[in-house]
Amino acid sequence: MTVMSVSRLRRLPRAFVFGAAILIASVIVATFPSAFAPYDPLAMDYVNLLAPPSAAHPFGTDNFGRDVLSRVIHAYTIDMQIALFATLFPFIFGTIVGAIVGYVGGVTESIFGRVVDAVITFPFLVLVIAIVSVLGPGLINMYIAIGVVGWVFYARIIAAEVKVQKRLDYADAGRAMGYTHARIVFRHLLPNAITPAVVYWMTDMALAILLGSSLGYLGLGAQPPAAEWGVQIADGKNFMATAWWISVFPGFAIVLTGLGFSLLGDGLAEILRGRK
Amino acid sequence: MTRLSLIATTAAVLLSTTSLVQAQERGGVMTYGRYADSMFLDPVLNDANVDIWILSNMYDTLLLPTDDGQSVQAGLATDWNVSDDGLTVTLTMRDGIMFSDGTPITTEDVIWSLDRARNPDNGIWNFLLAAVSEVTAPDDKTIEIKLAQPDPAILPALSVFNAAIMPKAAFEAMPGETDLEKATAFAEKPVGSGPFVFDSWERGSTLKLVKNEHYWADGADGQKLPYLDGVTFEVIPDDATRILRVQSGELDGAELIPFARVKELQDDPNINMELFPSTRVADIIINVRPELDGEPNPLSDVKVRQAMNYAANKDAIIQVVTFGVGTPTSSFMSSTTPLHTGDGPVFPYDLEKAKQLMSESGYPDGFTASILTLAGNQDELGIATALQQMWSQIGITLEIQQVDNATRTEQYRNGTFDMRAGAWTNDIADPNQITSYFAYSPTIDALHSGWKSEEVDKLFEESQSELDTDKRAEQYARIQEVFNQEGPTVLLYETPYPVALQDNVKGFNQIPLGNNIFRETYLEKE
Amino acid sequence: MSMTAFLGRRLLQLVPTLIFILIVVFVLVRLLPGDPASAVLGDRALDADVERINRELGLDRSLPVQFVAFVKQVFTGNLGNSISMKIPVTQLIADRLPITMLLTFMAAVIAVVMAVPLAFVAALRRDRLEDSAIRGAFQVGLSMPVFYVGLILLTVFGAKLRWFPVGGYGDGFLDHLYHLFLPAVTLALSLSAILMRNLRSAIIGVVDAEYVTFARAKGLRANLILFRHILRNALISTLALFGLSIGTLLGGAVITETVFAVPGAGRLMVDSIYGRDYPVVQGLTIALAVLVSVTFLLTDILQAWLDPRVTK
Amino acid sequence: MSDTLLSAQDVSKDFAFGRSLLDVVKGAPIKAVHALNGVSLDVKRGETLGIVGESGCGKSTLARCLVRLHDCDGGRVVYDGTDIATLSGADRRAFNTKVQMIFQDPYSSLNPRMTVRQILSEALRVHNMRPKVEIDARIAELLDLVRLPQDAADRLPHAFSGGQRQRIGIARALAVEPEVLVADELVSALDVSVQAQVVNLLLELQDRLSLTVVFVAHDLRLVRHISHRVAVMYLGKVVEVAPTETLFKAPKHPYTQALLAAAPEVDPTRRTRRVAAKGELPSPINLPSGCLFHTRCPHAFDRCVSDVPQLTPRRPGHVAACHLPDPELP
Amino acid sequence: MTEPILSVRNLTATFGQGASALRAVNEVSFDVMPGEVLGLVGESGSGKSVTLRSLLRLLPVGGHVGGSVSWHGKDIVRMTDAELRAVRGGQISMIFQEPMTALNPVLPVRVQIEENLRAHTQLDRKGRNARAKELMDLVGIPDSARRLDEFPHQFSGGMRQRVMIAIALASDPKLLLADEPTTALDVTIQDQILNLILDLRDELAMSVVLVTHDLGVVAATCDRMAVMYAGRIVEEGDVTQVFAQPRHAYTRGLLGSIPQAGTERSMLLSIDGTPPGLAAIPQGCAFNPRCDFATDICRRTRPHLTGDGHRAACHNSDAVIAAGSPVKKALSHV
Repeated sequence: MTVMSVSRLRRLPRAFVFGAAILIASVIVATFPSAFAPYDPLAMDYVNLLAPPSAAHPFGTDNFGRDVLSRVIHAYTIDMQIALFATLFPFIFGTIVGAIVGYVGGVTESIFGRVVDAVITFPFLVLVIAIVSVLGPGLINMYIAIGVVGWVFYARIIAAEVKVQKRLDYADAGRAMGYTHARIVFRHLLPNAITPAVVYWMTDMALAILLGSSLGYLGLGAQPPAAEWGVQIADGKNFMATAWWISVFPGFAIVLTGLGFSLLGDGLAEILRGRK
Repeated sequence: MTRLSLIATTAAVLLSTTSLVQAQERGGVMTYGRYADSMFLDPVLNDANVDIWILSNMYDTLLLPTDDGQSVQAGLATDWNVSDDGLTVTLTMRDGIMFSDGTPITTEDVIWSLDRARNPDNGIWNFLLAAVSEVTAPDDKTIEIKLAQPDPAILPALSVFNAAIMPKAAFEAMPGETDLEKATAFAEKPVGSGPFVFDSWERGSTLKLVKNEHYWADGADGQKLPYLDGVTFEVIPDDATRILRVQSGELDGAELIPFARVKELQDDPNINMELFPSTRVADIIINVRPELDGEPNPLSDVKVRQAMNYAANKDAIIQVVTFGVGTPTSSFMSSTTPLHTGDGPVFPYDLEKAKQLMSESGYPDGFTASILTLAGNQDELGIATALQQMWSQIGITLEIQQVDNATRTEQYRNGTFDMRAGAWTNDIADPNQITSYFAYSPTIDALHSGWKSEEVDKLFEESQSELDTDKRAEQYARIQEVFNQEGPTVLLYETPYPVALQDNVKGFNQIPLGNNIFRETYLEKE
Repeated sequence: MSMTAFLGRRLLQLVPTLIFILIVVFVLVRLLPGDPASAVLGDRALDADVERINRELGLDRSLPVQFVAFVKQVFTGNLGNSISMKIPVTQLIADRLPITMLLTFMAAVIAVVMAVPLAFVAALRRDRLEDSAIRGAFQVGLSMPVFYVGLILLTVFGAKLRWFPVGGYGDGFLDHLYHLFLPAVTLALSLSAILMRNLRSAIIGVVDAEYVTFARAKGLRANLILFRHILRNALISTLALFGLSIGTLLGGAVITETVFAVPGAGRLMVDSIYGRDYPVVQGLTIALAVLVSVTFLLTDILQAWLDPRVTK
Repeated sequence: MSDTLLSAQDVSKDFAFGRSLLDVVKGAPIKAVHALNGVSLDVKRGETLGIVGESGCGKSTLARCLVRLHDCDGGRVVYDGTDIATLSGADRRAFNTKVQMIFQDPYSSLNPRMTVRQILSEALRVHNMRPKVEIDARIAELLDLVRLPQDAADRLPHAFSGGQRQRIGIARALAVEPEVLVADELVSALDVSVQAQVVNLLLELQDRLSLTVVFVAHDLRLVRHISHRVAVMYLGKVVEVAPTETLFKAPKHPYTQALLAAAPEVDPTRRTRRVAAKGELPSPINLPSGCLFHTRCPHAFDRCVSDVPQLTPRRPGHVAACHLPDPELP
Repeated sequence: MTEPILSVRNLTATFGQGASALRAVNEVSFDVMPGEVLGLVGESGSGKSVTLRSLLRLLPVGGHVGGSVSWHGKDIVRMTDAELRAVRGGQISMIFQEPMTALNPVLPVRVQIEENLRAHTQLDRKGRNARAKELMDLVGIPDSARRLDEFPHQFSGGMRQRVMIAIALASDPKLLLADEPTTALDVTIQDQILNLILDLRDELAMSVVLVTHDLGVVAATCDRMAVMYAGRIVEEGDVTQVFAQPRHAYTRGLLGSIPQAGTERSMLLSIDGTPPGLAAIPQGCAFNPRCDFATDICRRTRPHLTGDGHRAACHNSDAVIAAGSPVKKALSHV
């Protein structure tokens, strides 16, 4: 790294640097879990049930005798996936819809307003539970369920921001230049309107992991034997008194990752605010 | 320690009233934690264990199941007799019995109640009294039940909740046109003749019963039953919270303790961790139809099923899932079921034999199959997770599908599932109920598995009117032999009912059929 | 625009929203696999029983016919009877929804009580130690799964310290408050974290606003500037978020209610979805939607009161 | 032949408020801001026409109607003999290249996420102004034209000062080689010293490229400096049009007079303490009857309240809309 | 000679700390005489607004004021909070550029006037009510009784500025600090407000410090003026003198940038380049890179304000004087 880039790095908000560091590390772990995990996360050991943390098993073993550390590490793969996939579709779809709604305005906006009302008035978790019940449990269906609701929030944010942006002169300049609406919306307005949505996206990814864990608690999230933090915590709650390590370590992982996303979001917001 | 003084005062008042009650010999109000609330307190039209298991505290039956759940004892009837041809049951009513509102129990109430219970349009339990053709009262002390054909299970059937005696006049005075409407109104504040009386109900939270002053039975000490002044059921869906409430002393007892916690509570000096014998068996139900989704079904191969049975390490599963509390099943019916045969696991863990059987089967290279488990059910999940690991060694890839109850029931009923985790508890002190469901194909296709054995079907039909106990035992022995070896199941384990009680709770019983019996329960004074 | 016109407009907007919800709920519950009869009767029921009961419930009729019946019911204020519990859905809602409302209300109050002062400290001590500590603590609170926080609170403050009851709902209003305290705290954690963050940045945005400088230029006392000029303006943007979050809380109390054995509407809702108790799911969703809408309306009114520009 | 290139003919434009369902139910009248109320104005080839007025007078709306950023509600805008409202497709794009606009706010008129090169090449590409290979050369030329250094091309707008940004905006407009430039408050957001630079540039470009310029501004001094002719607007109407010198030396409309009197002079020896115009601008939602200025006019009499004054000739090329033939300065 | 009412010496305003600290105002000194209107002129970023705010220590979070501001024998920079509160809004009032943002949008005008009266007068509620109405009348807001209960957004721009002036006048201040009070207003309204301020100055015997970028406003209103560039005063003097004979190249350039009658469609005497940012103030005279008169010394040494009465900080004052005022030849109106 050159001196230039180091000094540039130093100028970035601390929150951003810490958040990015946590998440980069998380992504590396998520990509190569086997390089870090000492055991097969699925291997059961009926002799070593509920073994407390030791040199052999730094985070102990669970009620199937599986190594908790290895499961926490392998869960990175699934949980980072949840964070990404549960929010990616809402982000993309919501952004497109929001951009169009915000740009077109008028009746489209009124109709959109009612749809938003209906979706946010609907009890979110109930809707997700119902959709997962319809489609069957599992991650993909969980993504779909979250996506059906989640896009609305992005669309709202983007629509509001595009509305602000389209009043600015550069939007009119584009029209005066004779550019097409599509070009103005997607080439000009959207790149400028998208930042709050990106900041929200960061928070949303952290929330997605939490939601995944809540659904895991209800048995609707990641399916066994896959390791996922929420499921691990839910599995471990019966052992809080006798084998705290089953739930505490995945808990740490959730908090740490959530922290990473929030810090990154805060930092990002700070950078973007600073630029204005 | 800081508390709001207001709260402290409230607590103090509560405490003082409690200690006042405790001063009485064998009195007190027992608070009992349940995992789910009751839904509908009508003996005939209800459909779930959450109702069944507590109904007998409010509604009395002519006969009562014994504490071991294997036979019957006197209830509202003091004497009973089955004629030699098995076609008439004569019962003598107890003297001076009354409903909790003080009105006497008449033969008219009994006839009406039994007629309602056996009406095929009412509820789903009427089959238990299907053999009955007529109920009459030759005099005001005697009930005569005529049967269309002999039924060896008729006496146990009279001890089942749906045969409870209800006050005809009070029921019919309820608003509404249909039986369902009247029952709905009646069940809001039911009147029966059990040891306790309905007091109040906050749905989803608390159901309060108080002592029935008119209850007929006396305890072994000669005192009138019940000893308790009341029972309060509290609904606490989360297992961990339910246990915490026992540990904090807020509950006197709690049901369905997760097996994972049994050891810990056994070690707790303040808590009496009871394991009541039950008729509960856990198994895997296998769809054995030759084709599924237009594909040949490997599970239809009996060798495959036997291989799966041998490859399932029951001891390991018992360790992992029940934490050593369970025992391997020796038959599809629990060892507490009358006419049970067998001793030790039917298929002792033997991986070599399993591999051998797989290689002899039509699927030596294995296959992929799915298993349905109930979302949120840790036991089923544990079983499936363990089996997933175990069966991978004989080439079977198991996919776990967690689904909610309704989804599972639909797939089950439609016969579109591969496998499902299952558990069974008898409702009647007779083997005919479980066998009818498990092995006898006309009822529900042998657990909707599509399994059919001409021999078993024939044996079962014969046993249904076989009055000779020995002969019936032989028939059942053969049924168990066939089913255990070739049946559509992987037999796993049986478990007791784990109930955590405070040390001072005495005389509580949960019989093998699941009924919670509070009539002799009391809270011992410290 | 006057306040009445503003209210009238907001109320009218409710109509399409509710119709949309009505349709979605109806379709969704009928898309669920498994029918109520099988769900209620369980594994042991015979096919004949299932068919009989579905017929009794009118579920053998065509969907449009069922929908018309359903809409008729809704407009006569009759939401039907619960399939599993047999009693009227309206009665169930009347019993259970107030509990969830109380829980949510307490959670909201607790969240505000926690968030507002700390947001002030964090904003005014921006980027100093206090700020980092407060934000860090709230971040941890936000990242913990609700059921886990609940169990920890129960174990520590209920079972170990015995300051609070271990779940349940209690008898009498004060006892209810006492019982609902821990669940309300659990529910409040994430909300207060979100509010704190939002309010903190709103305060930071307001502190240097020209009208605050003007207020300082008037020689006003610090407290007056803080409350009258800074807080009130900062609250306006946070209030909208607060309203939205209350809606989420109301619908999201499911898990808290399960952990704390609170007999609220959230738990009833999930049980009813699992039990395919169509009338309860439908009725409860509509009741919740109305309630959430009313909450939005109230926050809108509050916002209009705080910010006279809204009704313009 | 009067060489009119662009003209507004009785143009009106309303901005309606959003109507709620309730309004519709109640049958409430549609409320609207009447931004333009019948504006007629010719722009001659090669001239600079100044449009001056205070905020709310509709000058910006008129500018936007001229380039068809707004479609007018009444009347029409004619460019080179064609009603621009009828243009579509390629014709419309051609019109866009012929009549260009430059905007007021140097901070919002450039897309903050596009470099100068991207901004300019987009304009060149979309309208196929140059073959692909010549685009870079053309960008260099344009930068030169507006006196920006060549290394400006690859920087984002936030790297530039306000004055430089306005140059970029001008370069973007010039990229499509327009005949008419409509400049809306081009320099009002700039510091005085920078204003002068941009004004100088505009004058120079107009000469070099024979541009026709519509210069919309509220600063009388600037308009006077730049324009050949000046139109004064009040409440969505043109109240007076005259050659610059005539207008500033002998204004015929009381509003023009007030405007000139109110503008502070850059000469401390000539101060007055007399207030030039009483009162405030009436609401553009409920316009006054008759002459729109009668509520503030020192000369107002009965007729001003009832009759709408038309633009009438006062001298060659000088029209004013006042019932009085020659109102005296008060 | 009368004593100055306010005396500013070596006033500095810094933002941030340590190496990255930025000086927005640098050793500024000036006096304000009783009853006079002093204009602080400069372009954006010149430090004129910050100077004004520093007088009352009204910098945003992170700002720090140095030097001394002596007011009735006391140094405002060193006052306790309580003393400062008495001065702020009491003896010295301030009005701002954009009344829409300077008035609290969520409080009715009445509250915003009353809180000032409550802080600085002994009036009871009734008295405050009466006084509030009186103030609204004083600044020329019609229908004052009713309008007191309206919110800022319900007023027009000009009326809002009047409201702000009414609030500022609540406690009979001896000095009014006005930060670009008319920049956001239209010409005719600006004319009204400036005249209002001058009328009030006469009636209430106040002094006024008026910050503006518009030399026209200075010419029309101020008695004396100080021109600021890059955080420093570069020229100070009687308005007529400065306009007639600027001594600093920057002042001259500024005057030359204004279009004047008689020079239509000719090139304006513009200043090249743009004002420097605070982080990159050139060495020597801060104006030297843009200056036509710059010589070597300008690039090396910072000039000091010199002269008596009409002072300038320019090494080449003589050359500037010789070049003459660009305004002089324009004697026609506008």
